[in-house]
Amino acid sequence: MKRLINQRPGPVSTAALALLPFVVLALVYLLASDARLAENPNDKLLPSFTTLAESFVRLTSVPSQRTGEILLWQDTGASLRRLAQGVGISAAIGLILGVALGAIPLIRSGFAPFVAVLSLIPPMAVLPVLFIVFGLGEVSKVVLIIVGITPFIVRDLQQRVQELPRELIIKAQTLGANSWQIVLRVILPQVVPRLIDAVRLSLGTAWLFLISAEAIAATEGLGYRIFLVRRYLAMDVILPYVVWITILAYLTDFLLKQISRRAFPWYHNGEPGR
Amino acid sequence: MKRLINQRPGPVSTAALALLPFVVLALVYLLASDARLAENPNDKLLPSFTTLAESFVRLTSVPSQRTGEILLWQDTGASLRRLAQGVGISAAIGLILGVALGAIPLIRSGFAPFVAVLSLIPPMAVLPVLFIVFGLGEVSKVVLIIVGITPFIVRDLQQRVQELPRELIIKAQTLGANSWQIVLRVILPQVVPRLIDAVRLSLGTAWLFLISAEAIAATEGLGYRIFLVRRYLAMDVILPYVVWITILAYLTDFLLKQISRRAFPWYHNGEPGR
Amino acid sequence: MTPRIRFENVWMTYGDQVVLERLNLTVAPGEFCTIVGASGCGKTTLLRLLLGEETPSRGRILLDGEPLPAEPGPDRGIVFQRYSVFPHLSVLGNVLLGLELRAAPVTGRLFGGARRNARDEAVAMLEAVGLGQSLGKYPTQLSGGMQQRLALAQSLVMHPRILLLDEPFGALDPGIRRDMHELVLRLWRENNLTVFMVTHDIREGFYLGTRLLVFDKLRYDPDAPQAYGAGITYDLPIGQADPGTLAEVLAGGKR
Amino acid sequence: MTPRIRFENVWMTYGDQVVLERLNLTVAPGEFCTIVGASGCGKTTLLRLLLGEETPSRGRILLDGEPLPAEPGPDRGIVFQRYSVFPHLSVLGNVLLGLELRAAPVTGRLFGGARRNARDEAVAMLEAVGLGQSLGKYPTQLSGGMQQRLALAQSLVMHPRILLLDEPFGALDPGIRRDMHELVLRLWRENNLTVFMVTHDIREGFYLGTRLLVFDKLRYDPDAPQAYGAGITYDLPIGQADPGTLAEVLAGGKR
Amino acid sequence: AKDQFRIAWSIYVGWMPWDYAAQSGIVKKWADKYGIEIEVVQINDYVESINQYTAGAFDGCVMTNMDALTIPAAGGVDSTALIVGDFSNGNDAVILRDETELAEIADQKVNLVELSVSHYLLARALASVGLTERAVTVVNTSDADMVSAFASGGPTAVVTWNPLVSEILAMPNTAKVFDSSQIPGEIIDLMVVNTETLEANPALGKALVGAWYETMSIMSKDDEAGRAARTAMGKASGTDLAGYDAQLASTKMFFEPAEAVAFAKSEQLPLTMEEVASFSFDHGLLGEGAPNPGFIGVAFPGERYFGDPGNLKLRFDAGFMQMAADGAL
Ligand SMILES: Nc1ncnc2c1ncn2[C@@H]1O[C@H](COP(=O)(O)OP(=O)(O)OP(=O)(O)O)[C@@H](O)[C@H]1O
Ligand SMILES: Nc1ncnc2c1ncn2[C@@H]1O[C@H](COP(=O)(O)OP(=O)(O)OP(=O)(O)O)[C@@H](O)[C@H]1O
Ligand SMILES: [Mg+2]
Ligand SMILES: [Mg+2]
Repeated sequence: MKRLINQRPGPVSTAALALLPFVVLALVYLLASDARLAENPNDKLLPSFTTLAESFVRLTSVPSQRTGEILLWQDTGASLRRLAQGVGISAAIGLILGVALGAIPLIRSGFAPFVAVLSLIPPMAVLPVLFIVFGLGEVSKVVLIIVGITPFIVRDLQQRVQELPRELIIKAQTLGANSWQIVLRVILPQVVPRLIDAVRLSLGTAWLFLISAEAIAATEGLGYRIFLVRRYLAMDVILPYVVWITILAYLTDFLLKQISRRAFPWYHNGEPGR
Repeated sequence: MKRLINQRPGPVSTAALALLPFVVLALVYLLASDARLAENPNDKLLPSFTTLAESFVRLTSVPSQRTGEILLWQDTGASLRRLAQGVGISAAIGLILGVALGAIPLIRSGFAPFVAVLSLIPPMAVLPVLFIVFGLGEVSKVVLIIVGITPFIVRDLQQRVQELPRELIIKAQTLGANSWQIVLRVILPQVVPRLIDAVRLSLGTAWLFLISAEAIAATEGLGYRIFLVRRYLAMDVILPYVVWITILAYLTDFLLKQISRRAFPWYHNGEPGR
Repeated sequence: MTPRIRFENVWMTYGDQVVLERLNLTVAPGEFCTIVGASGCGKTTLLRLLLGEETPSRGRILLDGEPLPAEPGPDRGIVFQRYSVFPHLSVLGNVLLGLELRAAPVTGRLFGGARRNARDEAVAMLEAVGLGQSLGKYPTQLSGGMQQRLALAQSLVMHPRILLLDEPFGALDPGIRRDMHELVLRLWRENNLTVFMVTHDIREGFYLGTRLLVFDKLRYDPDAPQAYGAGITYDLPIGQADPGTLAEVLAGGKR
Repeated sequence: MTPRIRFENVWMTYGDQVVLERLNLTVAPGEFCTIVGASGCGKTTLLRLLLGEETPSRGRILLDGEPLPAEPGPDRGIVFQRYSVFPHLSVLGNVLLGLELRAAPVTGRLFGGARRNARDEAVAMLEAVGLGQSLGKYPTQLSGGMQQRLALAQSLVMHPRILLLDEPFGALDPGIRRDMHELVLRLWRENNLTVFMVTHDIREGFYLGTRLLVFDKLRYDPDAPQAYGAGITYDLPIGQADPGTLAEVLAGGKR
Repeated sequence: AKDQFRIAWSIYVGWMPWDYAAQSGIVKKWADKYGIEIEVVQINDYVESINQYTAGAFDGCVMTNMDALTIPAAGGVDSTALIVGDFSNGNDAVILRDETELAEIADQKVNLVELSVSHYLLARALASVGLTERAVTVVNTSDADMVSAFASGGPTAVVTWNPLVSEILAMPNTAKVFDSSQIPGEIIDLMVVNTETLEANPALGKALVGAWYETMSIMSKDDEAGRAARTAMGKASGTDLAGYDAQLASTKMFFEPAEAVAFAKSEQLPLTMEEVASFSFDHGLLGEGAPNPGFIGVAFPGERYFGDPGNLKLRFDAGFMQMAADGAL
């Protein structure tokens, strides 16, 4: 019998093992829902699977009266657009600032403490100021995502840049690289897959801020819909939306992972940075 | 002239450089505040520094009518208690699950996808479900923090465990270690400083969830106060609170860093894991 | 006598790259095999097979007549080219670890008298490898060579039946290296160790071993260098090798 | 003639640990200094001083009569013990990098004909070190020895005036090692290189160098092993060393 | 004078007509008529919309009479209540679990949005049975989470508004023990605009009032168009026609401008504002510098005032509604 630490399940048992917790979760929900519905058939908190399915069909097939579009797709489109913009801009800022802070000691001395302090300010608490500065349109939603995740990405990337073996930076200098070339040809390409890691880690937070932003000012979007129906405790709408958001988040994460695998085989081949 | 990348400021210029962005920020605020107050002396959005100072003195010296306690300390106590409980429990869960997932392939196959999916569910969207399970009291606030940051810590630690050089695990086996001993003597001690890193990274999110939790149902706490006085745009209260939260967050972060430095000199001496 | 180790027609491939092919080898208990071969020809891979860390793509490996356990164990000690010591443990802690793991299956730690005894044993071993002055240091504070010596002490203190060494002396200076040679030879003799040692110094191989294994490609296709793997091209019981063979082996290293 | 390198009473300390002390050394252009010494005595530290990566705690270092630039530059090439190659670049990309950096200060990349020329140069160098078959591989796919050869090619293609080698051949097998010796010697002669090479193989030191530097502690306090640093105990213009000295040096390596 | 204006509204039964008016082009029609542009912006967070208005990001915003006093007026932004749209007539309520008498609320924890009209309603309710706020513990609970909080089983007493009230009352063992119909005319929903802007641009007032009352006349009718309008309003607020009509039933809408004018000119309004001001003062809502409830002056039609006439920051103006009543728009 191999040590537990050396036991690797085959592909079939891997799949079975991976499914197990989901099946258990579904069962627990079913039991809890049944119990509540048995007590009060009008209970809205944990709707039955049939109700959920009906509601899902309705959300994905009946067009909205206001715009003629199907609600779920319309909301998804709006939310994904905002998310992509927010995360994209955050990643760009994160890459630039992270590399600058990590690579250049002068910039690090000047801005690392500031970024560290900024990253600790809870964005929710300064919302009014943010909205005044950025208005309440599409911009403000994207900005909230940016404010929410950029400090993390910046600090993470700064850390990763500083973790690059010092030898590589010296080696580049002995090959005649100036500071700009070191950043361009040594640091940047090694840091991009790490940026993808950082983005993947911060996607959850990005969704959180997106949903919060949409709850404050929006007329469409997944977070807006949840906010709208929450006051009626319409869990038959909220739960499918939550599942859908989770699926979207999962797909985004998966996609990023695959892109990283394809584009940076050297990073995923063995351990990073060696 | 040295390459930019090799230029390191001395201790005095480091301090000066670090202060610079803060001074600039303060100046920008001063100008903006003056401009608004010149137009409307009662403007509440950007109070003058004098107003802020007065308000701060009042918050830290005048006991509340309701409880006889000084508001700021009372709120701070309540919030820090919740934060400590939430982060503490998250760290414990994160350590146990992260090590289990990272070290034991069978557990990883079974739970890694589940944890990955869980970490993608936006906690705010499933609040109602949390309420039923955990009620509306102190527990639910702590739970919201846990739900908010544990998935990140777990996944981060899992990653860190998997990043430990395979050679070390093999070496331990050639020293006769069983799986439990490998976890206890090889993986755990190497992962604890990385846990501190993960906790530091997630403190910002923890504050976010704490403030959100206190905005939902509470009678004291820093987040409660901010959301309460937001009702009359009392930025003279909100801003000192935000600064205070930032200071608290910074101190916590600093404290954790120092503890890690003291307790794990080998981790901070050169690069990790070599 | 049952051979300690027996390779039966072992192949090892990574994807479509054949690293080792048609490996047949029988090693009796107490033999000291030194392994030389071109860089990248699969010497480390051979050790990983012996560890049980990798499983042969074809064929099988027997240990004392039984199939080799498919995972590393305390009967086979190893010193890697790198990452052989635990960064979170002091020099003393690194050597103590194995003794503690053996004696305390649950806590993995020793206390009181048992710890003092283990400590004495560990210190003696550390003094033997010349690290008696650095008991409290952490590996990051040691030079590369000192780390390798520490790794060796860590393995030797466990008295394994088989000792696998992957260029353990590559980073040591001649003086220390000679001390280490004596140490390894003494422990090999005292404990009836079976040693597999990869080295790049063919003289070291001749001096230490009872048997020298030379690895090289058995066939070679210039258009598809990955298509064929390495095998044993010379298997010399040392002492019986005539000077001509030595010269041939030395020349054969150059391809 | 102005010496290429001159150490004037150089001390190097880390905290309260003295690593090097009272170092005085003058090296003429074109000398090939091999450096041996006990593990951990500060050989790598010496190279880091020469690189400009570390500044002496006391004393100064002159390059061609001028104070040594306080940072690495293209006039001093280096091959480290490890982390010498860029993991994100293919074998070819690693060698091409220096050529691209030199020719394209802003983009750091070459295109078209310039790139083809650079590529040819890089491929020639890679073939010289025996990596002509692995142009497209990434370093993680190479064995340790192959990585070192790549690092060497990467430095040599830049034709530095001073070449610093930190045990570059420690992980190579004898055949390849001999080829590398020839390559380094040829480039040394052709380009009037000044070489500093750390090695653990004193014979290699004698074979390659024009001058052998032996590092060891000048004084020693058993109660405070950190209190005193190493210095040059032997400085042998090779060829003039009588056999007695060689024997003494070989014995002196053992402390 | 400028010709581009932004007004903010948030989802609530009495303000849904703004959405309909904007979506159906009524606002645009009236804005065109007076040669201006009006952008109608939906903001989901009610408090945020008022804060934005107070900070100057909007020229007008919907809010209750109490919030108009405590946020923009207390923040020094001179504001005019341009339209008195309705008052809550049962839309806000105190609900108890397992009890049916208001007096039983003593010693309970009461979940509500602190410092909002719910809080005011609670104070008025307690006063009606001879209790004060000291008798209960107020737990600040966000409106978005009120229903699920109550559904979780913990809270035993809540004060909130519709549609949350009907959702909570639909749960078993709940009882409405006090509602705003017992203090009629005290919780008023307004369209508030910046006084300076309004004085400089009377066209804004005319266009808004014109659009509002055209919408009123459509939705008040029980014909095809009226039902369609109310259905749209219901959908936009997350419910349907029936749900929306139920909410309307407990709201006293002033469908006719004349009714609103009469209400603004009534004797009751100054008394109500006095009550609200003293509640706000007691809870520190008028700011730390406020020495008494009358610190902020409120003006009413007919040269009537409450509080400090030297510090007039909130003005009830019946002039534009009068024009609508006179058909002069
Ligand atoms: N995990 C792996 N995946 C793919 N190829 C590998 C892997 N490990 C090793 N190889 C390949 O197998 C071959 C043999 O590698 P190995 O490390 O055994 O060589 P070696 O003889 O130890 O070389 P050196 O003397 O330089 O250490 C190399 O060509 C290497 O590229
Ligand atoms: N950054 C550092 N901080 C503190 N001590 C250091 C540092 N770098 C090296 N040392 C110490 O300096 C001494 C010399 O180290 P160095 O790496 O130069 O030795 P070396 O001669 O190259 O050894 P080896 O032959 O094993 O590579 C060692 O005792 C080491 O512990
Ligand atoms: Mg090897
Ligand atoms: Mg060294």
